[in-house]
Amino acid sequence: MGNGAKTAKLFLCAMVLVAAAASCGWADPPAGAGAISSGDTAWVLVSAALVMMMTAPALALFYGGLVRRKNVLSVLMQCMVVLCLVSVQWVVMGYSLSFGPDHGGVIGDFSWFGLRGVSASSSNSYASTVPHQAFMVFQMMFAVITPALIIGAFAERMRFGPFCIFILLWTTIVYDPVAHWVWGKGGILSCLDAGGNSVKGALDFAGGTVVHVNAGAAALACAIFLGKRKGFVDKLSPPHNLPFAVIGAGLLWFGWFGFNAGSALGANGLATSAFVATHIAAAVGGLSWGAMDWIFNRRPTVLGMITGVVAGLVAITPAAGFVSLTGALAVGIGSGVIPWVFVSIVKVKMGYDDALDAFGVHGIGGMWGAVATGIFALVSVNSGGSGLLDGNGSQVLWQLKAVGLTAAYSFGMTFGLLKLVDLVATLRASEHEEAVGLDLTQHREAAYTLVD
Amino acid sequence: MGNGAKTAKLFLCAMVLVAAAASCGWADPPAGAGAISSGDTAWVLVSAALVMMMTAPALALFYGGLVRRKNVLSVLMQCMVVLCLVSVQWVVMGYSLSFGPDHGGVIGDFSWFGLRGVSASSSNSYASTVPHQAFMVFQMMFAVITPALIIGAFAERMRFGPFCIFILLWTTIVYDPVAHWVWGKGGILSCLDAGGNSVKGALDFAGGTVVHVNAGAAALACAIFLGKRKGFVDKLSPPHNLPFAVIGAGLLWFGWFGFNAGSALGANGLATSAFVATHIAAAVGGLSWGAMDWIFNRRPTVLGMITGVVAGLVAITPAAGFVSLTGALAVGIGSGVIPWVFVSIVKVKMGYDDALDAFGVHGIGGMWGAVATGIFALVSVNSGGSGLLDGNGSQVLWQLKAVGLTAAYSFGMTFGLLKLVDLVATLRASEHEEAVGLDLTQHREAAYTLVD
Amino acid sequence: MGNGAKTAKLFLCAMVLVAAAASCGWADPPAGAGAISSGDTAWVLVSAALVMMMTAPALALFYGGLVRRKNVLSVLMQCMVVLCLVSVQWVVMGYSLSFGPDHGGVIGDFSWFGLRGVSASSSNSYASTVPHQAFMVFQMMFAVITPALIIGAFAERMRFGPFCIFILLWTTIVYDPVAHWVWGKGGILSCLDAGGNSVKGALDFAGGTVVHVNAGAAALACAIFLGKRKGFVDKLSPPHNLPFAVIGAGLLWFGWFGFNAGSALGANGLATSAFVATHIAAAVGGLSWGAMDWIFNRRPTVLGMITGVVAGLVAITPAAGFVSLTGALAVGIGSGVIPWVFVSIVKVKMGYDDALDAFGVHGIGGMWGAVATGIFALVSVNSGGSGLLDGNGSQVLWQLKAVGLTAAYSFGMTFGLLKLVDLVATLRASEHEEAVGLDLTQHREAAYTLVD
Amino acid sequence: MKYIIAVIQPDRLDEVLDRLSEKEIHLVTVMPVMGRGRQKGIAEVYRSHKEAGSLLRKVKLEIAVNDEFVEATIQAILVGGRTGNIGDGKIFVLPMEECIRIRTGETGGTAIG
Amino acid sequence: MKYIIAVIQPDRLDEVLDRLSEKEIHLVTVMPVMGRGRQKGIAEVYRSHKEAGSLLRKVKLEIAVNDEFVEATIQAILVGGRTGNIGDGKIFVLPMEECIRIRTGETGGTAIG
Amino acid sequence: MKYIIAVIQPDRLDEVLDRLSEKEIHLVTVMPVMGRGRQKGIAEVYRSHKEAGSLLRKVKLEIAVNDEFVEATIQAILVGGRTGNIGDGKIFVLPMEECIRIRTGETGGTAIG
Ligand SMILES: Nc1ncnc2c1ncn2[C@@H]1O[C@H](COP(=O)(O)OP(=O)(O)O)[C@@H](O)[C@H]1O
Ligand SMILES: Nc1ncnc2c1ncn2[C@@H]1O[C@H](COP(=O)(O)OP(=O)(O)O)[C@@H](O)[C@H]1O
Ligand SMILES: Nc1ncnc2c1ncn2[C@@H]1O[C@H](COP(=O)(O)OP(=O)(O)O)[C@@H](O)[C@H]1O
Repeated sequence: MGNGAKTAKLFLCAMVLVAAAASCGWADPPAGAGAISSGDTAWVLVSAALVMMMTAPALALFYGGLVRRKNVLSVLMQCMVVLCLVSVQWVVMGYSLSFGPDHGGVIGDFSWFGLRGVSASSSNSYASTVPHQAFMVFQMMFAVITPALIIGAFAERMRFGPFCIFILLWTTIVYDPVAHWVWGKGGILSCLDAGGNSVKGALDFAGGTVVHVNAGAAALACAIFLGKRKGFVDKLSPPHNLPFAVIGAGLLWFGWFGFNAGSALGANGLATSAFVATHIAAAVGGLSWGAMDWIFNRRPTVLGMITGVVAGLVAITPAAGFVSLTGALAVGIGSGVIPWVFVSIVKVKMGYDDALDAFGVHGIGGMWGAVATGIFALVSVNSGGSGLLDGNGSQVLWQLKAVGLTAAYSFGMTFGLLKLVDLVATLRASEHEEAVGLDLTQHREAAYTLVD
Repeated sequence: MGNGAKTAKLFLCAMVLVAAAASCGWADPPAGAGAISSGDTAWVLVSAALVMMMTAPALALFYGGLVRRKNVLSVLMQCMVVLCLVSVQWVVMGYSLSFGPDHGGVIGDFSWFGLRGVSASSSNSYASTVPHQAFMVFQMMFAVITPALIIGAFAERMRFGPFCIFILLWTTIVYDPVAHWVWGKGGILSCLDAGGNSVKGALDFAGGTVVHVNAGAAALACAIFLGKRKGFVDKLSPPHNLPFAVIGAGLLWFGWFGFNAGSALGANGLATSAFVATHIAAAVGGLSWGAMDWIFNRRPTVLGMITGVVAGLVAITPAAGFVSLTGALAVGIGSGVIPWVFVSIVKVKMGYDDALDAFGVHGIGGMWGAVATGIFALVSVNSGGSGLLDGNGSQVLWQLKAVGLTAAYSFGMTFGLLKLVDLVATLRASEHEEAVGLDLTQHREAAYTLVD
Repeated sequence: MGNGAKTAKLFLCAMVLVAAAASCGWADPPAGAGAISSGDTAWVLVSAALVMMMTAPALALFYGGLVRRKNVLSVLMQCMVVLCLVSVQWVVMGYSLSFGPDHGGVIGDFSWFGLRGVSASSSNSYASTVPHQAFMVFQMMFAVITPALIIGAFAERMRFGPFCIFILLWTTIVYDPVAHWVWGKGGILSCLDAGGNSVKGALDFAGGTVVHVNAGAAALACAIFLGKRKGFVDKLSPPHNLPFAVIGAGLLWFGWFGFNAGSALGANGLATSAFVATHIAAAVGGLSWGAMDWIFNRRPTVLGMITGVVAGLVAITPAAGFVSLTGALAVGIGSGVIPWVFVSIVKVKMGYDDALDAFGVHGIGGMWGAVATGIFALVSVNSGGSGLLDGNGSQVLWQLKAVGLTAAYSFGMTFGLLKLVDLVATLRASEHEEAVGLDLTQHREAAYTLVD
Repeated sequence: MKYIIAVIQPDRLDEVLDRLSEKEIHLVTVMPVMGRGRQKGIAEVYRSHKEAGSLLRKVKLEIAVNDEFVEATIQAILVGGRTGNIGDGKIFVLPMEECIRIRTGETGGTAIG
Repeated sequence: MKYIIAVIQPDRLDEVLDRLSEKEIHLVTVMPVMGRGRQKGIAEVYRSHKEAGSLLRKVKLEIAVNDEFVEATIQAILVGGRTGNIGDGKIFVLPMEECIRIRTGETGGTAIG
Repeated sequence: MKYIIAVIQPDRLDEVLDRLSEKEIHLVTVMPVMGRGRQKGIAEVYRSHKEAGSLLRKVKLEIAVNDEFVEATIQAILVGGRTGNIGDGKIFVLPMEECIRIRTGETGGTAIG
């Protein structure tokens, strides 16, 4: 573990350096344009707080409740570390790489390194009624939760040190470019050209592709690379604390209003419409998954309901600001049915160990949502997007292209990064560590006392 | 359980139909009137999110912590299902039935079926500064939490299939009309006539009658109809996880700011006043219940404190936007004392098994709050309401009328619906199901592992 | 326990009196000045709700998870009671004593007793764009959480009755004056003179001194006065439920956005800047503590991470609205390192039993933050404050003066109050009560069932 | 002296404790256990994955008694614990050689009660 | 009749239960315990405070069997529970005098299975 | 060989474990239990409903020892567990016929330690 401690020392030093570096510049940024609206700013800040809360405690609980007693802390820890680590990476360079001036449609640059020029008082054209930093911090929370989602795939068997390195690389090399492609001005999949004008591109209102397809594909790569947990599939204990998972799901739902309706970047009709669509897709997703369980497994389960709710939320993410009630209902039904079939049948046949179904729910759900956006987007809801039902069949192709490109890039790069990190420090916990549990072996802590 | 699976299939089909049905119309709704305020919209959307969070995870945890280990998931599941099911019912027809054009003061109609004409961009006169859909979705969360409150009465002994049917019927046949009476334009108890002008009516700022008296009376009917749990009253295990109940109570309190202050439908002085009244009534309710426990049971209990807090929140609900600090303090004291006496003495004498005191806290607390609103409402706080202290004694009569009518209708109809559903599918779990627990028998899941 | 019941009766009577007293006046307050902004009001109300949520359930869970199984309810109860009790004290007189018309720079007075003259509709010059009561209720939540933080010091061994008396005295005699010194117009440490003009004073954006140094010093006094728990230091069981502590930390972080960014009292650039600084300091605090653990204890721990996060949040509290990204990073690093050294080394040498490190984290972290504010405050961020880096070295002296005065006053008065209360009713639980646990002995409840 | 171990249904615990009290057998130690028996466990299902699910929640009682109380103890457990359904559980009687009361150091038959 | 008590590693439970089933030993009572043995506990650290940390999570099985099943039971546990590492645990065999099935009141060898 | 079972107050556990170590008795299995004894349980109250509340939290230790260690074990528990108050608990000594170490298959006296 000398490795780990060395990494830790590097952290501390790196942060001191970063603080020093950031200290040049930043102070008085050149003003952007657009009047700041206090209502919109309140909404975006609240949304940013909500999305932060989604990673910890919401997702942490959702995942933590589903693992075994001896690994729950390791999952909580991974969520906390992702939250801390990616937040720092984002202000240092992630935001600049994602949203900074475009280079060939592929990536931003270091113009906004250390938030240089990202004003706290005036707006940027990405969001003209709120301070630029409010937009930046809202986007930060998306960068945070994306790698956190992947945790579900390699839960219960990844060593902590290499995990940290992997996350830092992944967010920089996978998340930042993908975010740029889809949301950055001039990104290859973006609806905005480098000058900020509307062009044809993929529709992704709040991150169906950038967040969910991306995390899902990476999750699949992780599950395959790391291999199965000992005892998989029949000798594994069931979820150690399902109420935790339900609390987590409830809080995820709550936070998702910030995620999706917040992506309207203002407290307006679009936010309202996205809010309603989000809620309905979640509800219908839960009901549909529950119904599938009831029909095919004889009983509706709580875990099924909340999985369906999350799948519904995942699938509506790209669509929230583009679809009407009909679209939301359709997305919801699909997200209860399609990931259900995948998780219950396809996954089992394929035989890989995606411990908490990060690919099954986020990957598959995200793909369905992305495609559904291409189908159900209506100009009457949002002038920025029309889909198949509006007679614009090409949108579906754009959506497929975005999904395909993102999934392929994410899967491939993730696999490569895992190999790379594994050369430096073994990713997989030893048999003994896995048997004793990651809490004790990685963190020297136990989640619960038995006696006192 | 073939019944259940069939119900589930019906769900799926129904939802597809609904999606199809909703697809005609809705797209471009006729504009309402009034300029949208981003500040007010931010506040109403945040409030809607908070009230959603009250049902899951807040109420789910509050209730779930109080039942036995073997039934906790069934309670969480019931809360989740209510949230999903009623949300869909609301956009399909519930909102239209409650707030749509009046028919004889008794009920709305299907004019807004599938949200037809409910705009996401322009406002309706119910709330002139926020998008109509924002008002709709805020109200949805009230429709959701009301049946969820009833769960407390029949916890630990109701089968899941019939439960779903009951909830769907109840929200349509009981909640929607009652909401119309009190809040709909032209409702028989409403302060607005069909044209939207102010008239004499019952005061119910955020749902003391519509939500709490209504749910409380239904809870009493359920407790009586379903009968006692085996082992009641002396052979029942105590709450299996009180910390869960405390988390739930804390989150309920947090969410209640959205419930009550959100009911001002804008971020203004009225919201502020309601916010303060809500907080103080909760605090005093908790202290008063704690004091009663201390005096009569020798020790203040945590469960008592949080019950008092919830009772205070219940009782201030109708009054929040009408009373001053004095009123809030008085309401708080009453809600620590009156439901305490009811639960500790009256209920025990009556002998029915209201498992988690849904009637004792919400029914009795709601009645006290409704009456107290009639006493303490001040025109200086809200020009829309004056009570006994302002010399308007007749308001107390209006309040009593609203409480009486609601309680009688809700109790009677609930009883009738239970009988009806029971004909189709037995409501009460079998002796064996009750002994093994609803988690395993209804959902094939266990909340916690013992070993791993 | 006759004492306790008597206290309880007094509560009930006192509250009736207070309700009566408050009823004279308050109704129609003289209008203040300044137009109310709905966006700012939405933000301040949401922030107030978030800060309320920090005390219960967030802090309650954070602390509750760290104690032993037999005492968890007592900690939750203490948090709930502080929330209820201090809220009432605040509307009755606390707000007036803290923010009311100045008397000699030391304390307010009773001018606003029972919120007389504190308008719900118009603003006060403390916050010119939101209703006066919104400012009042936001500040209330700070008064609430401060004594709640102290609980960490005397956890697991304080009797409940005397605890209540102590809290009521402490908030009135310690918190209210200190808040006045730093934030009240004309307070001896304040940046506002009695007329509301800017003057030289200590910088404390959101309560580093008022809340954290204050609570920390009081915590130290409590730990010393009450003495060690039986079994300290080697025969004490570890935290009984670390996941609870992690949930608590996550929710604290979430709520802290209201705490710090809400202290901008509007949804504007300053709030945004404070939001970003808060988030980054928390993230870096967590990483730094984790790194220290990794280097010196061979493993990064979850408890360490969340402690570092909280320390970062504590330290950035006074600085949030004054520092740039550089400052936030520096504050974060310091708060992972300095309290770590204190808790791991200094505290151990000193040997007192601060059960949950209330002094180590809030006291030491708060002092570091206060000093760091004096170093890193930039006029380019907030025209109201410049620090050493801006060439204003005297600010550091002001900060030290504020810290010294507050810590000394708080420590001394707390010690005195404890002695006083101890004369009336023994503070320390008996050996038997401590052995059996406070849950059963103080509250007649058990947190969890073992069997059912 | 005998050490009697009984595994019963969780919801019969209160009843059994009452029956024991009636026979003046007050001292008991109780703990939650999982049991595999003739009673078929209910197969739990998590995301369509069926668990073996053979373990059911039970409660174990342990009671140390003097020989003359053995019969009464067994009877009390039989009466309180019996529902007539599979899964009611078992009583095991083990020999015990010594019993000591920690508080006083008393041993043997007097320490037991 | 014997009362067999075994303390094993938690992650061997499923394996042991399977092995027992194979030998027709279906009836088992299981519970979580903490053990101090030769296996060094991992010292937990909370805010730099090191716990003694000598107790490790284990699982205890209790199986009442007729004498002719003793050997099979022990073998099943040995096979299912052994990893070869310190901490694998122990099997204890205690004499048992009587066994009663609560549901039927049957006693002795027939009640055991 | 004996199988010693002790029920003690939860807060005496660390002390008892230390005393046992001093006497070279390292191997112990520990579990949480509820006990009904002479010590009056504190009646819990939930919304004014008083529970019977007769069960108190205790800790149970199980220690298998060779005959020559029996006395030392009992003494260690007595010293570590005694507070002199009602509720200190009991020690039960049961005969044991065999002990097997799962890791090695060793049996008898050598397997025990
Ligand atoms: N031979 C045994 N050894 C250990 N535990 C047993 C034995 N027989 C029964 N049990 C315990 O008793 C419980 C009930 O037994 P079961 O066979 O289901 O009921 P019944 O005795 O009514 O047929 C089991 O779950 C198990 O915990
Ligand atoms: N003599 C004993 N008495 C009671 N429990 C024992 C005894 N010996 C072992 N155990 C239990 O078995 C577990 C494993 O024992 P350990 O000595 O670590 O492994 P091994 O037997 O492989 O050397 C211990 O943690 C303890 O719970
Ligand atoms: N005869 C017994 N059988 C089983 N458990 C017993 C017996 N006697 C005592 N115990 C256990 O020991 C605990 C302490 O016993 P108690 O009678 O309260 O203390 P003391 O022995 O000091 O009088 C009880 O709660 C119970 O768990």
